[in-house]
Amino acid sequence: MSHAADHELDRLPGGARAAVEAILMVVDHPTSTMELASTLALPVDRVNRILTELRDEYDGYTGSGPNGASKLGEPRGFELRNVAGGWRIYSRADFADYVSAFVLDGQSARLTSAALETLAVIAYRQPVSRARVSAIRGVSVDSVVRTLTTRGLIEEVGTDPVSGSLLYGTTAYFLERLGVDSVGELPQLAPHLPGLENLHDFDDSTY
Amino acid sequence: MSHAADHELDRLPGGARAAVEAILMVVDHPTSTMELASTLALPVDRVNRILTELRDEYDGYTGSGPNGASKLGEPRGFELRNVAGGWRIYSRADFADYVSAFVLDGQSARLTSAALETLAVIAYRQPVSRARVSAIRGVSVDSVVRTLTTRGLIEEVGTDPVSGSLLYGTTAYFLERLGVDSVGELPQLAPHLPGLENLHDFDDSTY
Amino acid sequence: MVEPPNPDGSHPSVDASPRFTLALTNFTGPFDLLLGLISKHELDITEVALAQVTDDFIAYIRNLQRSGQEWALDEASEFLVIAATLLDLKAARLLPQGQVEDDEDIALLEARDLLFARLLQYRAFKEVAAIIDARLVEEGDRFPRSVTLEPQFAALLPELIFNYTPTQVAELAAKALTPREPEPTEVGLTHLHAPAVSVREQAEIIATRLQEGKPLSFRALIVDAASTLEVVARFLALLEMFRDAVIGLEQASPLGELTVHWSVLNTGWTAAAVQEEYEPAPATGEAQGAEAQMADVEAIEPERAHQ
Repeated sequence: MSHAADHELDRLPGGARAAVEAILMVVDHPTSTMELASTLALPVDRVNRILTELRDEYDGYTGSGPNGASKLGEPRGFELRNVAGGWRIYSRADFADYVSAFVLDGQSARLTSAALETLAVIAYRQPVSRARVSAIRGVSVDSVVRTLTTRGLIEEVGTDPVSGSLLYGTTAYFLERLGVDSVGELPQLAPHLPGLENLHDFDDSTY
Repeated sequence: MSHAADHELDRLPGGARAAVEAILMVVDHPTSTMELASTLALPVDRVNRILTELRDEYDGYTGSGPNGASKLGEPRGFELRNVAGGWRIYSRADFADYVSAFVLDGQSARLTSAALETLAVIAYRQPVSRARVSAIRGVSVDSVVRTLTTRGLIEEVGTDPVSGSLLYGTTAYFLERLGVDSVGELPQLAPHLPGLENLHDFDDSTY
Repeated sequence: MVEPPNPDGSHPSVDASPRFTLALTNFTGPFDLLLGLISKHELDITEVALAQVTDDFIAYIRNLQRSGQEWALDEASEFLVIAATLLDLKAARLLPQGQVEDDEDIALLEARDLLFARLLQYRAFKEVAAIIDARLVEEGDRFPRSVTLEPQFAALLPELIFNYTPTQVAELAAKALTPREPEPTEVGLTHLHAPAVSVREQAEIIATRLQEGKPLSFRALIVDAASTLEVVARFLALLEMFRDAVIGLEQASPLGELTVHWSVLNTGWTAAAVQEEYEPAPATGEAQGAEAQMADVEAIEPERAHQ
């Protein structure tokens, strides 16, 4: 598909910045800088700069100063966030009480502690079999795994080549619900395992 | 639901204006001034003023002058339009080419098997909520329901009186594509489909 | 912003009533219960704590039994395994402190370390679960823009290829609506750290050794057993072999050394006669789980150095 060169874009009212906004209006999942850059035929770093500036502007900052943003205006009622590998527009959390009245399919009910613990083990040990999660939690996790799958927070990601058991991992939706860009942004597990931080042979990267 | 009086709203960052934006940014259907006013517990004329100012601001005017707007900034990539008795945010028409390119990118002419199976379940269980279809299929169906809606095969047909979740049903277009006149003409499911009578076990409220 | 877990590692939502009441549904597993009890007594996770909460733990299980709750076998067995370990630890503390020489002492130390390791690991996951919960709640206040595609864009989508018949739709619906095969119930043998052990194989091992002619003590016969389960299997094998008069048993005094000798009368015996009904072999997935679990424990094994 051949796109307008960026000077064409610049001739439109609002330019590249407004074009990025226009696309953000129709996305239904976090959209990567790459996708935006390729649709708009703009360099990735320019799109990245636009996205960061928009985010700051919506938050009530300007991105104009050489030393970063300075507080200027009032925040907008929405925010632009970089989550689950892409950018997406959300209503600002301050207005949740008002917005929820208009969102018919509201956020689903809170997870039980059994479901949360199972989700945590899967998040940090993925890809992981149900049997292994059970071993860590000390109880069967079959029904909880089913609930988490139904709610789209985890999914089957393969089978163990040795045992043939199904392996589970977290979904992009999980990252989005958590407001993080990737699993790497989850809080470190190591500090919660006392006495381990001093050990040289302990491989942090597995957590 | 009892809402904060408008002075409470004014204490939130961005105030009443941001509250209106927050709602408009996530609602799918055009929203009337009345609905906004009653949810926000603001006078209708104040909401009307905010809406007009936002529209002008998005269009690149400011609404600050006493004698109407004066051209100032650049337009945003989105616009606020008053259509069908309500207000809704759309991507700005100037960027339709880019938005189209983005929307078409990677679109397939075929439904995935997940989408087909979801469609079949909705056809036989309508009106039905996404949560229930998820429970039946064992995976989250949010994104395929969106695809099916966009494709005009299913539509929202109401809300569940208990849970408040949206209920979906098939469209006339679906029947037409299938070559039948009504849902009643769909073949009977095997009457002895094992365990079908237990389907009510999928309790929506647990999801 | 993120609500930190309590210093003792318990989940903030764990019942905070001043006295421990045996609420039957509060805990999501034996580790959860144990952590709850330890924090209830304002103890750190130590051997002392484990010994002290044993009675509460047992009381909880008794209460569950009395209440006649339909209790999943795997959960119950995990509770029981831990209760047994706790009892051992408590008993060991009540006895005069002796030298650590005995195999049983070593086994006890290993059981204790394993329990510590698993408990600490579980607590770590519980803590991050609380952080995840707080994040999910916080993020739940943000609603993503997710609107129907504007009609002019929807109209641009490639014409849908949709050539299905009503019968095909019915078949798809029937397939989806048929309750799935119940997923294999994992009877949670994982916590037994139990690879499948064959009584028949163990009988063969015993027979080979005894047929060399020299009587052997039971202790000698199990000295190389890799796990408790193997000890049990060898014991079961001995009982079978004794019944079939393949072996003879001698015990000089009650609780004394048990000596086993091969019975010369039985030359035609083969291990095939031994019943295997003791151990439904765990599915491979479960065996795998046990291994994986051991791997988990190894990862935090160095904790021992700090005990």
